[in-house]
Amino acid sequence: MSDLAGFFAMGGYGAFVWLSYGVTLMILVLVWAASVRRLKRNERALAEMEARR
Amino acid sequence: MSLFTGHDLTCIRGERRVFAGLRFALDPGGALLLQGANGSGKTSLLRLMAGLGRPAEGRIRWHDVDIADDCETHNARLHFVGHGDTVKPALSARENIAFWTDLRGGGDVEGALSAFGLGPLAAVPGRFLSAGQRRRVNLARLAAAPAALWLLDEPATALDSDSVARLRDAIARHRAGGGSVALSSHGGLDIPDAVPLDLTDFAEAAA
Amino acid sequence: MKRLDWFANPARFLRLARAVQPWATGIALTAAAAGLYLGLFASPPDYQQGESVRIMYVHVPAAWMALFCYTALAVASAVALIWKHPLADLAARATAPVGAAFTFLALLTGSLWGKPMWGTWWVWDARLTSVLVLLFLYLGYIALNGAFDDPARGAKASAVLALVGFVNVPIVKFSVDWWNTLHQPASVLRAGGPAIHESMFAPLLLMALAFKAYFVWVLLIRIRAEIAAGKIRAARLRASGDAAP
Amino acid sequence: MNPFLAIVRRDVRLAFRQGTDTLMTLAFFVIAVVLFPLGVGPEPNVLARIGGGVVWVAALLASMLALERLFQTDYEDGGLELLALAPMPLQIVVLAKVLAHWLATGLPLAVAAPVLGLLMNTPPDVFPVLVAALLLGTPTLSLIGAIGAGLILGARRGGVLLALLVLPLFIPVLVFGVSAVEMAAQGLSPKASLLILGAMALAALALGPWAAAAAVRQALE
Repeated sequence: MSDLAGFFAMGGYGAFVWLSYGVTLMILVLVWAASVRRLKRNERALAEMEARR
Repeated sequence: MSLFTGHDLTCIRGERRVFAGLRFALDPGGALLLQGANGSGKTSLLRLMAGLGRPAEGRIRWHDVDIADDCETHNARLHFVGHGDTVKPALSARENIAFWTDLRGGGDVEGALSAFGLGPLAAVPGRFLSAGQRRRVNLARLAAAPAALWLLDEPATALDSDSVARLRDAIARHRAGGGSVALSSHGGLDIPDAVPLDLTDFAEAAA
Repeated sequence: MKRLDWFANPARFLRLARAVQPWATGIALTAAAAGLYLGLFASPPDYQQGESVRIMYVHVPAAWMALFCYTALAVASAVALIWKHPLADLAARATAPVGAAFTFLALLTGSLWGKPMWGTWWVWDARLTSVLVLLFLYLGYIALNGAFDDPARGAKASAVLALVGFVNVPIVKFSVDWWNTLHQPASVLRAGGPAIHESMFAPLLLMALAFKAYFVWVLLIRIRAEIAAGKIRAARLRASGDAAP
Repeated sequence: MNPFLAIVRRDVRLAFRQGTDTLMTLAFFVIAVVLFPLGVGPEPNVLARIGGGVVWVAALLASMLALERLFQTDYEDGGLELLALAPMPLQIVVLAKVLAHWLATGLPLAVAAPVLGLLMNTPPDVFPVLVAALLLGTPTLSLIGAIGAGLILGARRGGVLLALLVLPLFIPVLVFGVSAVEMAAQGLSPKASLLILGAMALAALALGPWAAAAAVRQALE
């Protein structure tokens, strides 16, 4: 893999290829992050409720 | 063994257990008066008796046959009066009653109209009737077509004293003919020798 | 198994989730790494499309997942309606957004792949159109599921919709294919995509495995979040104690 | 009076006595079609080219308008409970209501379609196929629509939600409805498309009431 630039160019289709992989990664990470945030928020609220009872 | 029975019934309404372990028994000519605060499940129990949904636990039987096993026969033997008055504004009082009677294969519409004093209002469209009058039209269909079991959810609301008397007579006639009735009521409608069923007794079991 | 007391101790499920979670995460990450390496570095470009074919390693697995998740949604809905088990309701509610995300990804990467291949961002190709309809089925499910105050009502209504939708998916697919052949100008490059060269097969399967493991991973997180939300609702109801009759 | 006919008669009478259902559906149908020449331009052969599709899409949207109130008014005034408690299967009750809905909306759409065909400059010899396709397609729309109408009972913003739920399921009817008209326009035989439309109508007749009854029952629980 001598010329790194050639690799990124992807034979002229670089924009499309990297955009596809980039957006896929971004959306999958977003869905995962939203799910984890929701879990943490609910479990914290549950813990508070249990502590109060 | 009574005619219409319920065994350790549990009802869940909107993710909340309303009552648990509830039992009831009703014989021909009998009357069951549901009592309890708002939210104690009176409406829910009447709907379960009608078969509008299944109890979370327990069974309701008619002659030892679970009512869920054959809904259509159970529907054919009951009249249900809920909160809504089921009167269509565009149809006259007579047409409203005639429709519900046709659903049960015909009946005495004129007799029902007179039983609830609706003679003069027969041709009046629903949109001109008052709440009390619409309630009487809704109740009149009970008298039009015979049914063994009446399930009435606060039938006396919005009724004037004269109409309450007519309702009481209709219920008495129904029971005299061997029919049974289960109803919830906030006073104003005294039913002779009705068996009270206080739902709050079964609320603690639910907590 | 009643909805209420199940929330009291969903211990069995939580134990299972804790056991499976690390495996799902591990498989997802390693399979993705291997798939990306093979897909981006070690496999040859396509003789016709050149490097742009590499988009296939994300597009095709995403499209597979879109259909897989809808099938999982329909199965969970059927179990929820028939056996009335609350876990099935939660699984269905948790699956829908993930499935919708994969469907959206399939459409997006399909469009990004279509631009170099056909010169336009969107082609009314039979498969892309069917995936677009599938996205609307997902959105319909999610909207109906959340349109009720009582979550149990939303779950039941959307379960019926999922089953009705599932029965209609093949019919819609058939009608879109017919419509496509009806209006298909013969000259356009056959949209079947490149013949799969066996060296391309490995990255494709690895990415598909990575997506499935990712699905299990996120699904477990979302179900645990739903369980916590259920417990909060149950506790709040008990505390208030005077809900509507 | 047989109970099934009693429901059909009452609902048809309600639809015409309140006068809104049919008139509103037809008015929307006409307006929706009239918008296209205003948007696309009056160029006759362009309009002729897209005529079949425009009339079908407008008919599909129009038949969906009155769907929302198929069960809604009965649900609100407590009548739906009594219908569910009628001594007959709920599927038959749903079928009766769908038949009444079709008589009040689907049928008038099919009858009015040729007039709109003229607006879109479609050749008159296509009209019989257009009406036949609509007569075969609109029952399926009512049957599938009834499932959606049952599902949105008690939901917030039911109207918009109904469109999102049922429109994807209407696509097969649209595709084969339009293909029948276009085949006829090209002088080919529309038999294949009409047969498929008929098959879909029979399938919807078998599955629709059953699924809609399930939707209504879970709404009444």
